[in-house]
Amino acid sequence: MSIAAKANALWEYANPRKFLATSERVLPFFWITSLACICVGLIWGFFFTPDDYKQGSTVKIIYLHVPAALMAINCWLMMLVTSLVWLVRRHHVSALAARAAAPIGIVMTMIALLTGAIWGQPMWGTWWAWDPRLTSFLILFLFYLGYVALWEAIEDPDTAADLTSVLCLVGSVFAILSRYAVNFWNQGLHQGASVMRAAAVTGADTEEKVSNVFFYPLLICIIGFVLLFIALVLYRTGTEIRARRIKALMARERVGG
Amino acid sequence: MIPDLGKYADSVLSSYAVSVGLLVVLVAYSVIRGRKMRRDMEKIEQRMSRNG
Amino acid sequence: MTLTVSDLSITRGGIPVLEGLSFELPPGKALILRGPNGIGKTTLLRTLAGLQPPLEGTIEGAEDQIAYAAHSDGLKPTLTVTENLMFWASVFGTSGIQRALDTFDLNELAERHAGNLSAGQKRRLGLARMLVTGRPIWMLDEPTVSLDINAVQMFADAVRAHLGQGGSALIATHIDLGLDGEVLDVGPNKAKPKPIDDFDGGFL
Amino acid sequence: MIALLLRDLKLAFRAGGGFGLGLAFFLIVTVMVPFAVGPQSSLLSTIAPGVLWLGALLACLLSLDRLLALDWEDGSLDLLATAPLPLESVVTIKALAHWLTTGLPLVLAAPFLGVLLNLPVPGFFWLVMSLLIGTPAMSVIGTFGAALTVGLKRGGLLLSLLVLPLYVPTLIFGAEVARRGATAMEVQTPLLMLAGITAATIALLPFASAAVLRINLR
Repeated sequence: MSIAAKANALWEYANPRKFLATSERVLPFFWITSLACICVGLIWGFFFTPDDYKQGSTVKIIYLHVPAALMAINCWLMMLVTSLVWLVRRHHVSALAARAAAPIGIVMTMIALLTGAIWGQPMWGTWWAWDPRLTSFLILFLFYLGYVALWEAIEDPDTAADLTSVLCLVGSVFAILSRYAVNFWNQGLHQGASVMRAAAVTGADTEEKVSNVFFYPLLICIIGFVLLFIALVLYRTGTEIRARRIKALMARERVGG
Repeated sequence: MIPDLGKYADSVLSSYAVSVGLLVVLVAYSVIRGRKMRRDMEKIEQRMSRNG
Repeated sequence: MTLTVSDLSITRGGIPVLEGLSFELPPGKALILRGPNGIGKTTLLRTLAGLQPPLEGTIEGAEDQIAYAAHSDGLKPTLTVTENLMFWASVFGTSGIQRALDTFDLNELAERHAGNLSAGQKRRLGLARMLVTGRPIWMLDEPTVSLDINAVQMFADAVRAHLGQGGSALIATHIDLGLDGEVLDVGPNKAKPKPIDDFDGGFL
Repeated sequence: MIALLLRDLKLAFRAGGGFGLGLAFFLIVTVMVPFAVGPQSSLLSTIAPGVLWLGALLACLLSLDRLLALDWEDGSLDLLATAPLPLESVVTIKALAHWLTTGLPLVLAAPFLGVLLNLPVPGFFWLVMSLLIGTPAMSVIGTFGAALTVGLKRGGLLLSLLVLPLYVPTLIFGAEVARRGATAMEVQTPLLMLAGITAATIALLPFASAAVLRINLR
């Protein structure tokens, strides 16, 4: 199959029925693998990794903090992409997937913020500091809240999909602006995002590296969170599709179809 | 079995508790709502196909 | 300019309400829309006015020709009659409101604030607003709500005068206004529900 | 376009237009601050730039839900949307009218309130300057929020929830300019950023506002 044909085949899943049937088939795989990865990663990290020489046992928090933070951002990115797809191609499933993802993003952001605060208490001596990265996540959290609130407030589902999609686009631009503004406003005391740099993995950069001992369980946790996110999005999108159909059927019953 | 977490035991354990708790709540809420929607949809589909 | 609608289907809230609607509205004629409540008369008018896209079908001769008014008049109570009309005249790029004031017998009220007018006077002002847009096709949604018999008569006369000058009107109403034109009952065009077990993008 | 602007200004100034409401709110918030934090003039002069910026922002927010709602309720927006005027211009004019009736008075009132909060002398110029550059962005962003929530019965609280995160960059850079100005530090960088954000929002956001308004008018 050519790439174009594959891309075309992908759009077929935009049909709600097809989406429901397919997601039903693949969901068990994602539930099980995500559960397995998160269990393995967390158990490995919690029981079988040494303490950090500087941070002591609090280093174990990164197995939750880092994957949650990554997913908090990636979830917004996914919502941005699906919103664009909805605005351009008018596939209902896409808009509903964005709606389904938002509460997951809220929970991920909350985990990242809470574990960060719990970690910051012994490390920085304070629960909360207006560090740029923490502040950015707090702002992201507000964006999520506004997005979900707008979905809930609007009666007509298509209007809601349109308006939230535009909000997601505009919000993304302002979220990036806020990130720069916050960086400018306070230089911060947060560690760099050391996991994502190749140098950190190879250990070439000794300053802020996450050493291999911590890296592999962390990687498994990240994979687990990604799989859990996919499973939740698929499942919740199915729920939204059904909710939407119930609404449509009820509307039709009212007009006396 | 629990490894020695030293003086940071509270921090580590509460982090894990909070995170796992939130994840469980999210999954449970999703599943409960999903089940309900599935039921409701079947109900209304049956009702409507009976009534035409 | 004749308004031609062919095979039009429209939706409300994502659900098809009317389908296969075709009609013509030539200059000098009125078309009265009839049909039970909730069938989609308002949706039809809004679609024709270009406020929402049709599901299927074509609308010709509507572009920049239509003045649309819902039950609300778009009048500002704190502005005078003249100010209200002048505003719409300049937004629509037409010159002068004198003709509108004359047609609707508003000269004596010209300096009154719109908030101090009676319901009938307000309705006349609302129609004068339609006139100053300079648009030939009026789309009126239940225009006689809250009018007494005299005011209804005045309204009908006003529409008749508009038709006499080569304009046309599409009116959703249940009252017989005695206008020169046809009645279009949209009842038969009610969208037929599709079978519910084969749902697609519309979730129906 | 001029006609729309003039009409909106007239409506704002006549009885019931709500002109001056934002200004009164700004005054009250500023007066309340010393009651909350204590009367020490050194503390007040430290927080004055930030408090004044926040007060102006909230006063601006307060008047947003009337920005489009009145025209929505009486059907003016329907007719405006079918008028030869593009909706992008309509929302830009609306934002301009909002700025002239809310933003500009706040800018002019800010120095007097600065006196109440013991704002250091070099701060006055930069406070006015930063507000002058920043408030137009707040009106334009607010118009976007108002367009998003225009069809909703109780959109006021939602409007705040949607608009406040969008105000963050403007607030950060604007208050930074005022703060640095008050302590006689270099203000060029945040000032440029503030001006850049304002220019970009004025140039681009009306398209989003118009798109959103079109969706809401369907």
